[in-house]
Amino acid sequence: MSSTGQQQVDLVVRTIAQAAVDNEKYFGDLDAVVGDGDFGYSLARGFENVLAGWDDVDRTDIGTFLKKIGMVITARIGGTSGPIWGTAFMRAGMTAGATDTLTGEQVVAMLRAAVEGIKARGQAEVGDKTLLDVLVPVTDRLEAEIAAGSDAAQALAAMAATAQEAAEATADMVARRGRASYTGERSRGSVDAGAMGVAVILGRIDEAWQREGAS
Amino acid sequence: MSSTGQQQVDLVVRTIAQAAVDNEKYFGDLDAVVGDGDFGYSLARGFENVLAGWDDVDRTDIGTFLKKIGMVITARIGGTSGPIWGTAFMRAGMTAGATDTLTGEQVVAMLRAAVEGIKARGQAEVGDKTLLDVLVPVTDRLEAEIAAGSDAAQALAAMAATAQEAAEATADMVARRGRASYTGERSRGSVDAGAMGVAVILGRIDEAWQREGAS
Amino acid sequence: MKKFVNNPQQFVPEMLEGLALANPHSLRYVPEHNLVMRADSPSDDRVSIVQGSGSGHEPAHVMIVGKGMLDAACPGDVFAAPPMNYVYETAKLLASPKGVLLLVNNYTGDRMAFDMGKEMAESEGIKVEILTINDDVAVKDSTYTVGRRGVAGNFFVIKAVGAAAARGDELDEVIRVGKKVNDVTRTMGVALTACTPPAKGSPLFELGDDEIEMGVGIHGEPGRERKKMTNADAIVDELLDAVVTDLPYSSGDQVALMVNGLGGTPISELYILFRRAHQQLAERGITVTRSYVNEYCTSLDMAGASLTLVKLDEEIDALLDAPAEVPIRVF
Amino acid sequence: MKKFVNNPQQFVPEMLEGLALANPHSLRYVPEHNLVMRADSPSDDRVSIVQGSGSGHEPAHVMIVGKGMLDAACPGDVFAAPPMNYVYETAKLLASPKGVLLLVNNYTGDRMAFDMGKEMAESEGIKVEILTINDDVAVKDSTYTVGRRGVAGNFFVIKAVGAAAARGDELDEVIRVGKKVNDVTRTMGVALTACTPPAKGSPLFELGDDEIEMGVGIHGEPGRERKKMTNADAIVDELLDAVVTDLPYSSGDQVALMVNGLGGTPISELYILFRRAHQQLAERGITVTRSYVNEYCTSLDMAGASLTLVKLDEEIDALLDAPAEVPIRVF
Ligand SMILES: Nc1ncnc2c1ncn2[C@@H]1O[C@H](COP(=O)(O)OP(=O)(O)O)[C@@H](O)[C@H]1O
Ligand SMILES: Nc1ncnc2c1ncn2[C@@H]1O[C@H](COP(=O)(O)OP(=O)(O)O)[C@@H](O)[C@H]1O
Ligand SMILES: [Mg+2]
Ligand SMILES: [Mg+2]
Ligand SMILES: [Mg+2]
Ligand SMILES: [Mg+2]
Repeated sequence: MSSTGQQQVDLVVRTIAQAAVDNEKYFGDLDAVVGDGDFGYSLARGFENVLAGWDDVDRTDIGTFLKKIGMVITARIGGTSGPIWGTAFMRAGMTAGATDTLTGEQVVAMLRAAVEGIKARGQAEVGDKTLLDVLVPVTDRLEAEIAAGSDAAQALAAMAATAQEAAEATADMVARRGRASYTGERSRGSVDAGAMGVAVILGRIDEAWQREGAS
Repeated sequence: MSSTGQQQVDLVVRTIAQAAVDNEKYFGDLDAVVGDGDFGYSLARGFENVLAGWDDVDRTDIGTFLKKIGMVITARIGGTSGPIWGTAFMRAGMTAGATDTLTGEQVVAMLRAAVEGIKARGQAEVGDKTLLDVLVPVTDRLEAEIAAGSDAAQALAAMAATAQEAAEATADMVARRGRASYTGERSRGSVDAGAMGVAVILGRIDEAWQREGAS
Repeated sequence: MKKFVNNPQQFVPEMLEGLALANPHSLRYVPEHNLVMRADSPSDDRVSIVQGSGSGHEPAHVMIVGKGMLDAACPGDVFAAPPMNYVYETAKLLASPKGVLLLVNNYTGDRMAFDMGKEMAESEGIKVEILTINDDVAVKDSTYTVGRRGVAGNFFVIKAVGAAAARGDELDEVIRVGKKVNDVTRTMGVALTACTPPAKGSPLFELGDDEIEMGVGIHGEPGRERKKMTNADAIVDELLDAVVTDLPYSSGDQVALMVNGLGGTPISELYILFRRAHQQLAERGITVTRSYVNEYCTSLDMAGASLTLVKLDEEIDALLDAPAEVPIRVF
Repeated sequence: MKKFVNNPQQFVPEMLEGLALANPHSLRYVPEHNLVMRADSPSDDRVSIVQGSGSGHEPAHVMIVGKGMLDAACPGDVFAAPPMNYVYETAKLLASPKGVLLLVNNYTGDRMAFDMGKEMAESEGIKVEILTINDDVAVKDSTYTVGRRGVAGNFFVIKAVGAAAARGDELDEVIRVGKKVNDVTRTMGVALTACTPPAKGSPLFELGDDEIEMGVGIHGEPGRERKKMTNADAIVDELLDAVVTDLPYSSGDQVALMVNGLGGTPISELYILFRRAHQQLAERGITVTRSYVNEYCTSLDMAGASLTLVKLDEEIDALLDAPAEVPIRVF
């Protein structure tokens, strides 16, 4: 698997931000089912801020860049998503460190760090019906793809497919964390907003990569 | 025209009361168009009281009886209708006086007195789009029927027909009194609730009379 | 209809019973006459202030009975003036040697009931006067109609006469003060939705999803016109223009500004309206020195609001500033 | 959507701007951090009391900033906890040598933001503590969930800690008082209709014409179950039973009873609920000695209500009785 530079990191983060803005209504509707409907609004307002300050983000190295993005998110996004997503970006950045390129293995380590950060911040585990239920299988899948010798584009396509499946599988779970957990058994039957959000965003990254990632 | 006794007065007043109770919803809907929707409720609650105390009303003579009914109405009916309808009954009773029978001419005089009472109480005139726009033509019609030698049943049937026409004609008028007057030109196009109420009640009196009035 | 109601015919009595239970020391509830009064009224030293009107406008007026405001409220059923008997009994119960002032919003039914009740009370030697309130500019005054309606602005008249009565003013003086406030008070309202009277069980009128009723009455009476829904600022501008130009209020004036919710509009939105009104008044050189943002005179569950302006001078300002103690409170 | 709104994204800032314009002397509005604070806070002699939460619950909490209650409110967007930075900046602005107490309703997002904000403030030497409020009995507490939600009962915690801070109590003592009140406070709510968040523009959930959501959260979260609409008394009985049996409150207890409107329900209906609750408590031998009937903690324009009980002793009663002065007022 070839290595990834700042240009690709830019592509991925900008795609995440744009997907969050574009899906404001959809993500909000997902959260309205057993939550309070603000997931889309929160993400959109926060990532609008990321896009607005895009050119000025410190790009000394990939680690610094991701940490700065994490700080904007934490500062600007309210609700549960601000601390959760902010922590994820900051942990990923800390793990990347002062580097200009990332190997596949490094990306796996960054995702694992993000997952650990979210678990600590949210006191959540896999199976609690949160975005972790997509992030963890997606990271596992990336690891498997690397082991199988896939390139980045192949790995991303596989991850996007895994994410979609995993997000849909949250419909069978009972929420044990976050606002949805108050509804107990009634949370069963609908997908988790955060989990589906991650899957949708991964789909967009996959598309963007196939289009521009190799350049 | 034959004379009318307490039994017939009872029939007429009880029919009025029962019609008011039965038409609560209809009268309310009429008042909701440009008014505040409480005309049916007010009349129904007031005349329920009349029916509840029915057997105990002082029947020393027809005048006393009608005045007592007027007092119950005034005491119990709120809104504009309480004072208006109470006044009408009291004036009619005062005009009837201490008598056991009423001639057609006396009934005309009683209705004229009721009309004058309403005009004074409401500072209203014919043409202001109120119940006066039914009461006055109905009284005129009764006078004409008497002059033409009709009996009570014939007169009542004629009055009911006149009332219906007159009530429908209020749709073309602009309200100048009561709550509907605030809407000015917008009050045109719908019938006045009070006017239609009187027409409906007269229709019920007509029916009741044909059924039981002669007995 | 989804409302917290048991028997719609018991809507008003049950509400008053709840009010009495919540204020056991300060209020007295007289069920026979549908009456709520201060437990310590009447007083020989004070003109008694009574407000009558239909119900459905809560907190007006049963929830503003208390020190410095009303001695009694004499409510009718929902949207129906009280029957004359209630007025008469209220006047008797509140009779004070200094007199009873009956405040009446300008509606035909209310005026009739209070005129008749006053006559009956007077025939028993009770000193009673009536003050009519008519602050609604929505519908142009004309000789053909019964004059302007009384709406949320009556709060200011009540507050002022309540303060005047509390300091022991004579009836004439209390009336002078009340008239003075009424004369400088103007209001206009707008409905976003219709209200649902409990006994009717369905909305009083139909408003399309994109329609509003500009100049609506507090009983759901139609107003100036039905218009397309627009944003908060544009609605404020139209209300304010109607109100400001009516008195008119002009540059250099100091005013009280009230944004009154009609029952179904959350207070967050009322502050959005207040913001614009305050800004627009400043542009006209009119200074808001007293602010009122809450529900004062509602129309059941109607979503909507009204704007009221009161032109202030030192005398009115002091009366509005006087202390009061009423059931509608937060802590 | 028919609401008084301009740009939905400016809903909260415009509301806060209106609030500041209406209270020019007592409040300070800091737009950069979405913050409303007492103009005379912080004070060296007083623990600063801060409440944070999403917006959409007005008058909670921005409209109860004032003497004897909050020194500041730190709101997020509608239904969204404030971002951590707002919390941090608020703690800095309110820093007092006696400390800052952050009151947080028990929701994941709020707790995270306040934990992080607290850590950052502490790293700059500011004395900060957090007190979590969790009065909602609707959903059974279990190790699988994050614990009970904080809802309208937080008014009582705020009032008590506000009074304790006002008389100069130390931070530890203020926290003790707040915990004590939280421990004896229980609430449950019911929705008759869904609320409409301005940014969403449509109802947050669907409720049939004959359905109610029993145990609803103040963000429209589902509760215990969806039921058929019934009359006011039956609804009160169910809410009250859930609340009373939770602590439990028992015969001989003296309590404060709050009937809190959720935003779209008129106060007339709230008194109908209060009446029944008061009567039913009396049947259980529980005496209501303090009554609260109004909107305290709403869910935008949702029609519905919640019932809260607080078990009183002399200490709590005195704290609830202390004076206060806040923007949400009638005169
Ligand atoms: N404790 C938690 N740990 C991790 N993720 C969580 C937790 N609670 C909620 N989430 C995720 O956050 C999403 C909701 O985000 P958001 O709407 O911003 O939160 P809020 O409930 O504060 O409105 C959920 O769908 C879930 O994926
Ligand atoms: N000033 C008046 N004089 C005579 N009749 C009137 C007057 N005002 C209204 N009415 C009659 O009363 C009817 C409305 O009665 P009601 O609903 O009880 O009054 P309110 O407007 O007080 O709710 C009107 O339809 C009209 O026929
Ligand atoms: Mg959410
Ligand atoms: Mg009417
Ligand atoms: Mg009426
Ligand atoms: Mg939220």
